[in-house]
Amino acid sequence: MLELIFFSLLNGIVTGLLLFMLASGLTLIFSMMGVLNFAHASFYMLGAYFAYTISIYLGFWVGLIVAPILVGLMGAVVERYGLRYVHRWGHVAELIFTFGLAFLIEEVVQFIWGKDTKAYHEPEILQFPLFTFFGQNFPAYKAFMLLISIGIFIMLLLILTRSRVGLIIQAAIHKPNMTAMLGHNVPLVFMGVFGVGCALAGLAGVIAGPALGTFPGMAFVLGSIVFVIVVVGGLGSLTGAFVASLLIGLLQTFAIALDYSVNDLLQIFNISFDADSAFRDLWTLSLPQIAPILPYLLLILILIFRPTGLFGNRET
Amino acid sequence: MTAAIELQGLRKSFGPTEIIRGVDLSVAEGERHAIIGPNGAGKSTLFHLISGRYNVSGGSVSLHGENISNLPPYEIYRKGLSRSFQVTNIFPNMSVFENVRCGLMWVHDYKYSFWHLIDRQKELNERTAEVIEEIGLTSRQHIPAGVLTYAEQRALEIGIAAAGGADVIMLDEPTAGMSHSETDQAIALIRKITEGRTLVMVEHDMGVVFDLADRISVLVYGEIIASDTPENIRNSKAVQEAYLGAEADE
Amino acid sequence: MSEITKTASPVMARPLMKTLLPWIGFFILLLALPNIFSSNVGLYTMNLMGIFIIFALSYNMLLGQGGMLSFGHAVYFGLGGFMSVHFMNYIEDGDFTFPMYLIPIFGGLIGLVFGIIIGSFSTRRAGTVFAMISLGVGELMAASSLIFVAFFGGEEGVSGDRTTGPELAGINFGQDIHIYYLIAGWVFVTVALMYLFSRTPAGRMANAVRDNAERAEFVGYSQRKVRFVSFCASGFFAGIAGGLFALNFEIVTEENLNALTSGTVLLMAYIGGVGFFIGPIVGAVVFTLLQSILSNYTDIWQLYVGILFVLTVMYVPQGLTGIIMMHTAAWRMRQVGALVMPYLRIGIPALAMLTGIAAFLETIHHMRSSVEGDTAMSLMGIEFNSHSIVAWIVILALIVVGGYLTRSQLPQLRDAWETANKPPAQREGGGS
Amino acid sequence: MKLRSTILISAAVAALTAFTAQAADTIKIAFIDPLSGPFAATGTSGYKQAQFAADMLINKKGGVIDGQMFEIVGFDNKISPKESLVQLKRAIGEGIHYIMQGNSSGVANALTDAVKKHNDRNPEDLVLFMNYSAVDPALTNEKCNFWHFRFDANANIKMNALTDVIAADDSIKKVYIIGQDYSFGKAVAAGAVKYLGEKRPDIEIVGNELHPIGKVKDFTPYATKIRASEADAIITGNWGADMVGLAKAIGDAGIDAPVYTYYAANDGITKTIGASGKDKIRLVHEGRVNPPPTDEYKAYHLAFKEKYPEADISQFRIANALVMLANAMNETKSTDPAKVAMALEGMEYTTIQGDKVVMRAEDHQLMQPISISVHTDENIVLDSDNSGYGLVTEKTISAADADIPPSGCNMERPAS
Repeated sequence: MLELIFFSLLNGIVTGLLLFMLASGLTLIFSMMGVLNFAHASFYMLGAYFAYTISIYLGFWVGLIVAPILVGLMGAVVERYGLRYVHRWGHVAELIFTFGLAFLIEEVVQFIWGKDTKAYHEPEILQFPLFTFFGQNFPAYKAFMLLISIGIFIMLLLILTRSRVGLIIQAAIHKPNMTAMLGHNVPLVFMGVFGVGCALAGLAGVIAGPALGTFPGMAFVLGSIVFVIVVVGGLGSLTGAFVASLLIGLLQTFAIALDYSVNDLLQIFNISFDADSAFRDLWTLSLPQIAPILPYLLLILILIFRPTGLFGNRET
Repeated sequence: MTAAIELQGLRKSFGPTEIIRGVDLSVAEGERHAIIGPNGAGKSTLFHLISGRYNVSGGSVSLHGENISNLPPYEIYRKGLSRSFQVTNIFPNMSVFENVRCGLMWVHDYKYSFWHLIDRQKELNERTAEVIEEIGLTSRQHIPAGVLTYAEQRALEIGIAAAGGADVIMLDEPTAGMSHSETDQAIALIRKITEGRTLVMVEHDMGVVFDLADRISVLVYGEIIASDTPENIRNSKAVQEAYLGAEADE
Repeated sequence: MSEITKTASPVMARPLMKTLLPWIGFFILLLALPNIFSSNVGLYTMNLMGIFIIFALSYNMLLGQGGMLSFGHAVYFGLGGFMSVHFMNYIEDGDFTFPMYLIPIFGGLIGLVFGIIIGSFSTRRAGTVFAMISLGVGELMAASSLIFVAFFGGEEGVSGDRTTGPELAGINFGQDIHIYYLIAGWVFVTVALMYLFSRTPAGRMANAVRDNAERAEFVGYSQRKVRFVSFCASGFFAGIAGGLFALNFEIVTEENLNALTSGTVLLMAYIGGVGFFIGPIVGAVVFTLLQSILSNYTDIWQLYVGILFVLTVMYVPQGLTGIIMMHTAAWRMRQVGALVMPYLRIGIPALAMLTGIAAFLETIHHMRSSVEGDTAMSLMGIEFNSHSIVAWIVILALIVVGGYLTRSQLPQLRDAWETANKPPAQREGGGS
Repeated sequence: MKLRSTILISAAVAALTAFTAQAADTIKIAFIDPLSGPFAATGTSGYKQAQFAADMLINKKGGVIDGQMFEIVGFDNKISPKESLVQLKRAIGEGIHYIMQGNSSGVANALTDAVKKHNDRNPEDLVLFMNYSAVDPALTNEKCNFWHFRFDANANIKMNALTDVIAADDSIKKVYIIGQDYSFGKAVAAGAVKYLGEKRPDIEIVGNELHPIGKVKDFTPYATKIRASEADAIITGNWGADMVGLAKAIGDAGIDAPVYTYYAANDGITKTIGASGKDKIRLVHEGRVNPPPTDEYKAYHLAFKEKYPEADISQFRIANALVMLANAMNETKSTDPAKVAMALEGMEYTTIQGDKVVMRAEDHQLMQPISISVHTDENIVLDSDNSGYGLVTEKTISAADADIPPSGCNMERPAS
């Protein structure tokens, strides 16, 4: 049991921090431009695919540096020539635009790289078990992912709180017009933040690709979860995104680890059920089975009872 | 006789800042009441508090003796208080005709009906046409409201507010940004449309205020410093110091 | 999201005949279509179109009419389908007697019930919060559909048989042509009902709330309730569409309520034009055609749909219908004729460019996906070698020359457009 | 280059004219499977195998009856039951009477149902359905129908063979079952519990887990659980990305137990698993690859690889299905699906792998030898995904299906 808890905790944190790399960019973008970027996870996918292609020719480490930059540049282009243009049609159109973009990027990825899973592997020097605990390996690559995620988190924190750019960004979040009047080029800041947010997503893709698989559906699988995180954490709140990322990461690993079902609960109260009833599926429902829908349940509950999210202070 | 609107110790704060700091005000039935005051005095906030857009932080608002504090706007509207906005606030993609009709539907008791065909409701549509006639937009009635000129939109704004026949009408700077001739037309319109009803208005144009109002209240920094007839307000030392004086210097 | 529809003038002034004319035309069209496209595939495609027309219109009650962006509308469609197919099975098992052709009513009812349940909390706000709740509910339902096998039948779904139960004039709906007329009948009735809904106080207020939710509160309407009413109605009609789906395919599966279907209906409505009542109809027809015909000719049809969608969102937010409606002014002034030549002049090079781009994509796709050494491919009946330089030169020439000529024709088109939209007599400053 | 292209184009033109001239003499077979979308890899690979088999084993040998050729026509169903029905309608509209499908039991269920309804309603326009890969046992049990023939072994037969192997291994004491949460995953789990219980009651099932299909991003938590359960063997019916993810997580966690699978090979999976699954992943399947069972098969396989270097013969049963269909037509001298179906019932056939197979008449389930193979890079003659890794058959069970009689199949045969 100790083993299970230890590894679930570790895995939960790895997943959570990975999710945070996506969620942080999404939250920054949202708080500045008020756009929930549906295509954010698509940039994550692009990161993985770019890194895959680069890794074939130049190796993993080059991909680690170059792919996020490429993705960031693409993000900047999308902001400059897509989002900024669509902005004139209003918020709903922006949301639909990013939705369409997500659809399009998936098609383009399939067009360029094909539909099957790509054999994108972790670099060989990281292919060893870092330590063994109760006979179970903890792969070095996971530790590497952890390290990168923490590094990014600290860097973000420092940039936002300590640097001039960070101050301008914070100002632009709260008072875009005022910041513009003070002589800062707000559209440029927007483009920059969008680009950096996408680059972060790309970086997450680069390091997640070998671990979680590089395939055309990878954006879809992760996309809505990241959405859930930024909403649950509170739109526009980085702290919230951080807490929610860890929460969702741990929730998902522990829900799988703990094998309890409704039936167990009923048995505590000595209630039996009819095995043929239409609700039979409800009674035999187990925690691992519903693990993937827990985030959405959380999302709906949060939106109903606390529309600002855990740490947020604005609703839409 | 109960007052049409009665404010008692009304307060509103946003975070640590108190914008409305204990306002007592009574507007009699049938009175035309103007609220004036320097920029940032809290006039619009006061309007929002009365009409239900903001929740009050303290004190109470009564309409015909009934406490309406913190009711949602639509409840307040149904109790007979209708308002216009300082920044034009219409339904831009709908035609002028439909804009006005939206202001009439609830009072004609259609509620959320999905079994009445709206174009077949003779009385409703006739009344709508009348209101449009009154605000002088008959020739423009099929145009989307969003493409009207500014003055036309202001007229429409007043039309929507007044269409439902609410007995208390609140107009927030109805003539703001208008030219002289437009202002004159607007005053005539307001006079016509508020005939026999209670009117509360915020207005910067002193000409309009002294022309229209039966009584005037002066709001300065969230407090009413005077509430009296135009004549007395004009002569009040306190008001002149606090407000008119400053205005005159400009 | 501009509504340029001629928001109908009070009908008092309008002769009854004129109001009814489009509907009579619609009715005749529905009757006549199977005689024009009588093939099996034609019928099947039209059946699908009919279902999607209802579904897309019901979606537009949210997005276009009520300003609610939903990412989970398939929930009501799917549930309607499941409910209907279960009732089909009850009829088949003789549990109760009910005419099969009225089955979609059950679909509508469950759509309505879920609309009421979910609408009661999701319509509190519009905008992003509503969109997020709809997304969450959609994902939740889609995931649940694979867990609750008793109702959703797991991955296989639930199948039924539409030929049982009391017959209508000796027809048991075994043949596609019968089901076509059944769907057509439902399409006619529901389209009319949805149109009429938009002409009721609730429908009008939905528009008002979409335009300016706050102001609606100051004319006595609770924005939440207005949205709620639209939401429920929308759920009802989506459920009917789901019921027709069940009748047509005799099977309902998890995919009927998953995110893909929700995305598809958004796509249909938006491409068609959400600002117009007929927009989603146009969208459903175009999308079904793309889906069933384009996919026969090319593997990468979804790529084209994606490009079309993104371009629509960016440059033509009023959708295809919007493009058509842009011409009403010129049409009324009988000046559309002046646009024909300019359109031709820009259309031909533009078509060449598009052909070039499509050929470019197809050729690359062919090179990547075909068998090694298989370089022969055919496009639109032209056979060529995907590795030959000539083919590439032709393709690039099409793109470059077509693009250049298209660009060069833009000014003359703009001029022509302005002339065509200028009133012939100098009344007051017309133009657009 | 220029010359080559000219030749190719003229060859294509010639083929086209030949085709139009012969159109009346071709028998079209609709291949309804995902040819686009996320599952296209398996679908297109099957399509290529079907075309190749029709070409090599039937057309090159003179076709059927009096020289009629088979033509495989691809219909893309995007792995959606709904789209499959649309494609079925199209195929019927084009006058096709034979359809083939394999990917997803959900789709197969929809198709067999639709085919039955179609044949009931249009007795003059019959359709025969050859299922080459959908293995949900229900398709030949309670949902069986006369027009459906299955050429793959169903999940229970495969599980019977698999558990024979497990039962023979005394070192296995604890088994962990994990699968996708849908009919097939459940059938695998139920079969495993049943047969292990019968054959080795001492084996403890330490885990019986269903996870949502296609939604799991990271299988590490599952691997952790499997590791914690100290299982000696793992059984899974996972396919596609779920198989890759699971295999990876098991490898990363350092779990050394054998993994018994249904679909952990080819279409990119072998390549992705690579070294991490060596000697660990075992596959239960029909049709052997390594060592090549016969020279004829080896030549056939190599010819296929020459034509399609990127693909593999992952589903040899496709070839069996087509040849048996051809044989039935030759036997009856007819292309009438009703007659052909009658002939297929009980038909015996020796495959080019040298195996004797029989189409069981009661439920239309093909009885064939089942192999258990291991994923390795040693002794590989014919590798998968050009990765150097492939399947080496460890054991072949010839009568795994005899133990599994049809149950609940009440077939209505047309009166004639």
